Amino acid sequence: MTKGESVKLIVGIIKPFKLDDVKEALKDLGVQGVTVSAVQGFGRQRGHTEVYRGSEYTIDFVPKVRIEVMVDDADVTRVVDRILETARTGKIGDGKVWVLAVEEMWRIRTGESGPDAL
Amino acid sequence: MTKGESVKLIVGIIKPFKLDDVKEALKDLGVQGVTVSAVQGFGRQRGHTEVYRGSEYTIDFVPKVRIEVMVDDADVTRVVDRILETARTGKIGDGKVWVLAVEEMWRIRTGESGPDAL
Amino acid sequence: MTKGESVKLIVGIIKPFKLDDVKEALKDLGVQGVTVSAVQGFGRQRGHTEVYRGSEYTIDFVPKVRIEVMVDDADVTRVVDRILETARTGKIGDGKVWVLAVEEMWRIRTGESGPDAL
Amino acid sequence: MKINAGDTAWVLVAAALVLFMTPGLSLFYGGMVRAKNLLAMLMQNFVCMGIVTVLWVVVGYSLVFGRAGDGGLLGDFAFVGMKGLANTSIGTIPALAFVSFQLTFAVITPALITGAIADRMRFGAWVWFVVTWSLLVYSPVAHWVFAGGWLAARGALDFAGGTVVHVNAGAAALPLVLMLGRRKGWPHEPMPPHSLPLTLLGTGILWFGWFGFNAGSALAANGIAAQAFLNTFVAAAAGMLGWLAVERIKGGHATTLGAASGAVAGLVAITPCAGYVGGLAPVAIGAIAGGVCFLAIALKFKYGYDDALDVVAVHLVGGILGSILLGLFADASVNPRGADGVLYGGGWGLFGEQVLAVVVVFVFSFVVSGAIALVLDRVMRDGIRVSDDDEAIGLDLTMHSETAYAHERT
Amino acid sequence: MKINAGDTAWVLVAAALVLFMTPGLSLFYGGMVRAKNLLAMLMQNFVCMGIVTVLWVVVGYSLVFGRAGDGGLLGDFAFVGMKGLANTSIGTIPALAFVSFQLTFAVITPALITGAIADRMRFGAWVWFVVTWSLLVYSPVAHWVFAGGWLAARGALDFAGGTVVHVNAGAAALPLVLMLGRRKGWPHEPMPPHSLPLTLLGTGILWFGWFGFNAGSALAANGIAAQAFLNTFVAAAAGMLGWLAVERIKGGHATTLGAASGAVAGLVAITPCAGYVGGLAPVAIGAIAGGVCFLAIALKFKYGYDDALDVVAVHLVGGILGSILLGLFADASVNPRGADGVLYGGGWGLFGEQVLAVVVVFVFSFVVSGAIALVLDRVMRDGIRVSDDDEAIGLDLTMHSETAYAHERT
Amino acid sequence: MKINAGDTAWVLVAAALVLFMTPGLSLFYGGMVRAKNLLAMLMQNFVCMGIVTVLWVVVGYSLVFGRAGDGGLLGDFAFVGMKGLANTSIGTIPALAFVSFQLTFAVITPALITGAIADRMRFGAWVWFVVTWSLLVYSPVAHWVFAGGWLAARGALDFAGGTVVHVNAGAAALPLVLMLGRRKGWPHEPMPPHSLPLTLLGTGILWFGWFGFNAGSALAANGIAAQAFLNTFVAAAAGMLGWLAVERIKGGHATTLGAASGAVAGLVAITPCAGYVGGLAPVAIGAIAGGVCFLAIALKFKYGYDDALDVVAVHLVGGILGSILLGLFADASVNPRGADGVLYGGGWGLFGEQVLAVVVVFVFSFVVSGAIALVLDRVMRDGIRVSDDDEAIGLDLTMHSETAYAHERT
Ligand SMILES: Nc1ncnc2c1ncn2[C@@H]1O[C@H](COP(=O)(O)OP(=O)(O)O)[C@@H](O)[C@H]1O
Ligand SMILES: Nc1ncnc2c1ncn2[C@@H]1O[C@H](COP(=O)(O)OP(=O)(O)O)[C@@H](O)[C@H]1O
Ligand SMILES: Nc1ncnc2c1ncn2[C@@H]1O[C@H](COP(=O)(O)OP(=O)(O)O)[C@@H](O)[C@H]1O
Repeated sequence: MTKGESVKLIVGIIKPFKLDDVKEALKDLGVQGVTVSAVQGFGRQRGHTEVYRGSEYTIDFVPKVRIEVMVDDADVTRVVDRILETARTGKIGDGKVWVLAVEEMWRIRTGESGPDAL
Repeated sequence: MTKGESVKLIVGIIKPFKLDDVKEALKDLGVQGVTVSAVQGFGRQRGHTEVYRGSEYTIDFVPKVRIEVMVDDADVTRVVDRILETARTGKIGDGKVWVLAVEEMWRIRTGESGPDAL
Repeated sequence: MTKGESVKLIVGIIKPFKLDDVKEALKDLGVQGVTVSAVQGFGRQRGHTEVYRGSEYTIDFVPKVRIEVMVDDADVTRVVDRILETARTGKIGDGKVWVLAVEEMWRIRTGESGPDAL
Repeated sequence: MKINAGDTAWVLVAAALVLFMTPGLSLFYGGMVRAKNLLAMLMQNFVCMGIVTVLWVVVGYSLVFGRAGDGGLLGDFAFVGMKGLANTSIGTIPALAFVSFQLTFAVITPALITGAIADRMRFGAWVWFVVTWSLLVYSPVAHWVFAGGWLAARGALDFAGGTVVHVNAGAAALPLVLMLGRRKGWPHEPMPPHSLPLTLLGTGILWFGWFGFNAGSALAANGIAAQAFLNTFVAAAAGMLGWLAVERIKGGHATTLGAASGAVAGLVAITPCAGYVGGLAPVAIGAIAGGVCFLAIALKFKYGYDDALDVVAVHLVGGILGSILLGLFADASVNPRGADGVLYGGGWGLFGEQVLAVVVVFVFSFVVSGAIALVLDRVMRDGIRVSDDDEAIGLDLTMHSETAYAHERT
Repeated sequence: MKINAGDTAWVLVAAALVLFMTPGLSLFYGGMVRAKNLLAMLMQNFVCMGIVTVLWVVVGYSLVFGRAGDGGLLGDFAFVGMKGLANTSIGTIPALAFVSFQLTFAVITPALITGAIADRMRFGAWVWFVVTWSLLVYSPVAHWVFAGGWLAARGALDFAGGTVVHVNAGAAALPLVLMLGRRKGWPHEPMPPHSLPLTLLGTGILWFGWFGFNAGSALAANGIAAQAFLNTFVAAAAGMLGWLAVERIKGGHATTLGAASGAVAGLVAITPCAGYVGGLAPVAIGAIAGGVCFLAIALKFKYGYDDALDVVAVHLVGGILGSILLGLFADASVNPRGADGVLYGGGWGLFGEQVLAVVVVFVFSFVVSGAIALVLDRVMRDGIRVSDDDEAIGLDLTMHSETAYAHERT
Repeated sequence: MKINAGDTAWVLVAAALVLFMTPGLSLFYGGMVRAKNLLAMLMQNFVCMGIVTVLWVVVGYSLVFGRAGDGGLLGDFAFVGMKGLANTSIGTIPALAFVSFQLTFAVITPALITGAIADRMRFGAWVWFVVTWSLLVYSPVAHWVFAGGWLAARGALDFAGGTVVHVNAGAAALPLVLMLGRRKGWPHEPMPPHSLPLTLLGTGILWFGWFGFNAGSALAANGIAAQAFLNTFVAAAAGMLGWLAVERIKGGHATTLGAASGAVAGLVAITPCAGYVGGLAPVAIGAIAGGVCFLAIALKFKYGYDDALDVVAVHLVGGILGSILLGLFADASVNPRGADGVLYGGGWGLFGEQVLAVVVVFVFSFVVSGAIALVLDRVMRDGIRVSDDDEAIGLDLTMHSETAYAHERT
């Protein structure tokens, strides 16, 4: 990966079964790390219906995975494109990606900061 | 919802049993999506005590729900106000809401970016 | 804690068993609250291998804890330093800390905003 | 009569099997509640194993089986503290084997009620309810039917507790449900089962234990026991298929919870009949119970009472069905101590007695249980229902200071 | 013969124990699948308890045990609807106790197959498969071996179902697996067990129930039952140790799932032998089964069939092993109704019959089961396999509209 | 003596019930540990079912029951490999039924220890500990008490294992706990149970199985068995109530874990007494045990030993209590093979023997168990305790390469 001035945080909400593909794609790109969590999404994609002793009820939320990737400023486009590509199924509910500016960052182990901390 | 220039990320930490109300309120406002996760909060609100074979121990963390809502710049106030309103019980531990600037965002399914991606 | 103009969001990814130490350290510093969630990390630290009826498979992700702390601008350095200090084991996988600018924040219970909402 | 080791072995095993049903029941119910109320549900059941057992050896057994065969209303104090029972026999088994076997019924009957009152009754109130109910409701009803009391003397049949256990528990659940009121959020807010595997495990244990419940009620390891065993087996199966069929037709899906519930409905309905019917009767009884109990769930929505886990639809309705269907299907050629029902040329006599027994037990249990609940609600400082806050937080934490699941981070 | 209460008590208990094995099996398997397919697994097992039971009293029992001892191919309709069985006896026990005991075997045999087809068979297709298979495969095979049909008449021994249950189920699993095809992602994507505690609980229930399975097959509470009981106990233990030893040597770790699997492998292998071997033979049989079944798992990777939870490696291979090892270890001094195997001076006669029985049951079950699956796949609108989308979402939601776990937020 | 089918049926069932207790125990304990150590706990228990069983038929049974009734110190090698036992009887049951029943005690006794050493003992070290302990500690102690060895000959009573099982296991736990040292973080860091439903399920299984444990020890289906059955039932109940009462008074809450623990404490204490006391004695014994065992938990905090799941407080203290209370409550009119305790006019003779038996078993087990642990710690390359890193990661992953729960995302 390139070495720029500052660090950006890319956040993606994706379909859970795409996680492995996205992770492998990011590895291939040389991204050093990813942080992942299980979330529930609500959006255009409908939830599902369950039945409980004759009563139907709707579960509005759909399980999604949230990924956070810190990257060097210079790599943002490449990384975002790759996520957009690998996480896409073309069906409703594929999710979102967004980028936030990071003011400063550190690696806990060494105390390094800025892009060196990646 | 209105269509502005840029996108903001509203994050809220709320009481879990308020989630449904907040979700419905946001739906009513025309918000297109929400991402939710289960978190543990620590703050002014005290945790609770559990008993295990005669020993008491304190659980400091209180279950909370974290919501993320991406909205058009122009809608931030309306959405935040609505969250503040519906999530409020008036008792300690109601939580926080904050707004972050989003540099760019995309819809994975279509590749659209900016407010169109909402 | 001091009272400045604006609020920053400090995010940390740490080793789960360090959570208690970090929480206590932040309490000592006078930080009013923390929000915590369970996440999975992927990075330099290797995952582990499991065995299932004679087949080995690798679990890439390592359990981590994500903490979010909102602090007054003026306190960022002190808080970050303290997190870096208490979360460090010196071994690979200690995690990251980063700081984001918060545009505005509110306390739900009272509607207060800005550093007063902390 | 001389003690028969085979009969004794069977009744002891049956007692163990029925005792095991109460933990099974607690899991069956526990899987259906929300995780925050799981321990409270388990506890309400386990505490029956504690309270009723001690009461039983002190006085309960005597209240039921004192003056057995008197055609009367209640036992006496002849056997208080197990006086004079050691080393004696009842039929071909030791008296204490009989005491243990009957005790398991006394334990599980109030435990059945917990499904109705889930998620909102104070633990202390439940404890006192069990104590009182055991003495004031279970003891007389069991005397009437199991100990040769007045209903048995009239000719009502109840092989293993259709009236004493199921109608009785179901009828007691109703006033409690009405007095406690609805769970916050019911019926508009969905309260789905938090762990169906627990419920299925509970179903397996219940089915397993029910063999002891029904076939053990023969009090001997003989042909009647074998008949009761097979009937139990078949009715559970037919109940499952009956429920699934109706569920599938009405809602489009055959659910796992439906399979479990249907099996239990079949088991409930066969309980009074187990040693008195034969051939394919258990197929009919089980299938009818499975279908009807499923449909009976609609009642609570119609009438607006929050019978949380459908004790009324399954135990009350199933118990009534079984008790009354026995008036049709009873076959004296299967068991000479039984009688012939309508379909076997016995006329409507038995049927009438069955209806009478059901009505009497229903009314008595409903009224006295309601009265007990009313008194407790007055007498106890905080009443019988938990506070709104406690209900929102969950009973596990607020009643027992515990959390069911703590799959930790580290 | 007069009914013996002790024998009756034992067979009734044994029947209850074996019935309990099916829920146990569902948990054993259920723990190994992914959480999204758990309920579907439980349901495939529980529904066997529903379907096979009703079929059995209607016609299945008669198809197996009609014309018992005829040395022939199939029973008749003599006992349809349990005709003429009430209040009669078989040996020293009530006929209906025998009916119930045998029923439990008929229930669990198809249930064993569910481990192979996990995660991808449509529920409706499974229901029809069970109905058909029960009648067309289980009934004849059980007649040949358990009801004095032609294999038994030739001298093949099978104390409790090595061929009828395990080879039979394992052989049926194979064509189903081949026709269903692999689960999406198999074998490159790991599909680890979602809850090993469930699997261990299931193992405990299976071990417990297997005492009824094997020792109950003596149909009396006598020395043979005691021998079968102890052999079962020991073979399970030796199977566990055998599996763990080989696993440890080959892979460096002794796993919990290995302990569970090894115990089951030992139990499978001792099944045909239980009442015919003595001394330390169960140690040998169990240990061999534990080690060999572990190694047999490699076959599915080698030949590329997705036998999801290793029904072939454990039940087919274990069943074959046990049936054939009986040809070596059988000891007529333990049980005069048995025979002497090669190691006890009986020559190769028994061994040959055992091999023949295994081959015949394997071929018959494989062919007919495959044919049934083929026909169902044609006849049923959506075939026997779920759609790709349904598989990805999981069978719990798509087949049953349910979710196994809902540990909620509040 | 001629084999009695009823007695045989009962002892076989009892053996199955007791075997089932070990998986039950593993769940009881497993629910209380943290999720990362669950499988290791289950495995430590299951492996006892493997190891002890094979050892038992090879040599263990002979070491215990060889030279039975000799008033001596240890058996011999007469029954090695089950030599000469097939088709013989002991009392009214087949010898092999007795072998199986006694085996289940030999299995569960070391398994009880696992609760004390939870979360930090290497699996390999545990395996070797079980092998050695079974031969060097269990065999002699069981001979002394169960096989007419010197303690029995002096007149000490132990109906079902108060000394042999509970004092023995509790006394063995203590030196292990001392040598292993505390779990990292104990006692300041809370280590709450990860799944109380598992613990409650385990409690249900234990209670169920304990009927076999105690009432099976009558070795016949007779009045003594019935008395032991009822006593077991009642003491469990009273233990629950006793524990809950003291817990409630001292801490303000009646917990689910308290109900479970109290029931187990009552069961432990009634074990030596089960067939020797009557009337309301089990209420007293159970309630005392419940209260005292709860209070005994404080000892580990006072003296700083990390008995993780309170094996000392429940099994050692409960076992001592039961054995000694028998000196007060024994009633020869209940069982002529018993004796009269202090309260029944028998004077202090029995009481003295009970105290002696407790002291002897405690000292012997403590010393020899400690010596075994010491030797293992020296001899084994990595000692008996896991490394700090392995402890932090959890034993499931580091000992067995497995994870208990994998409720996946998809
Ligand atoms: N405005 C939003 N704010 C936060 N998260 C959103 C928003 N809109 C969608 N999401 C997240 O993205 C997921 C997919 O969105 P959805 O509208 O269903 O489909 P698509 O992105 O294909 O239009 C949602 O489940 C939710 O987690
Ligand atoms: N400074 C903070 N940083 C991050 N999260 C916070 C902060 N303060 C509070 N929170 C979150 O908000 C929740 C509620 O805060 P608390 O102080 O208990 O009550 P209130 O917001 O009503 O004053 C906490 O549980 C925590 O999740
Ligand atoms: N680029 C990144 N973006 C997001 N999270 C990261 C990134 N790199 C590391 N992480 C998080 O930090 C954790 C520790 O990182 P790792 O590379 O293993 O060790 P270290 O921080 O000591 O170099 C990871 O498990 C992951 O959760």
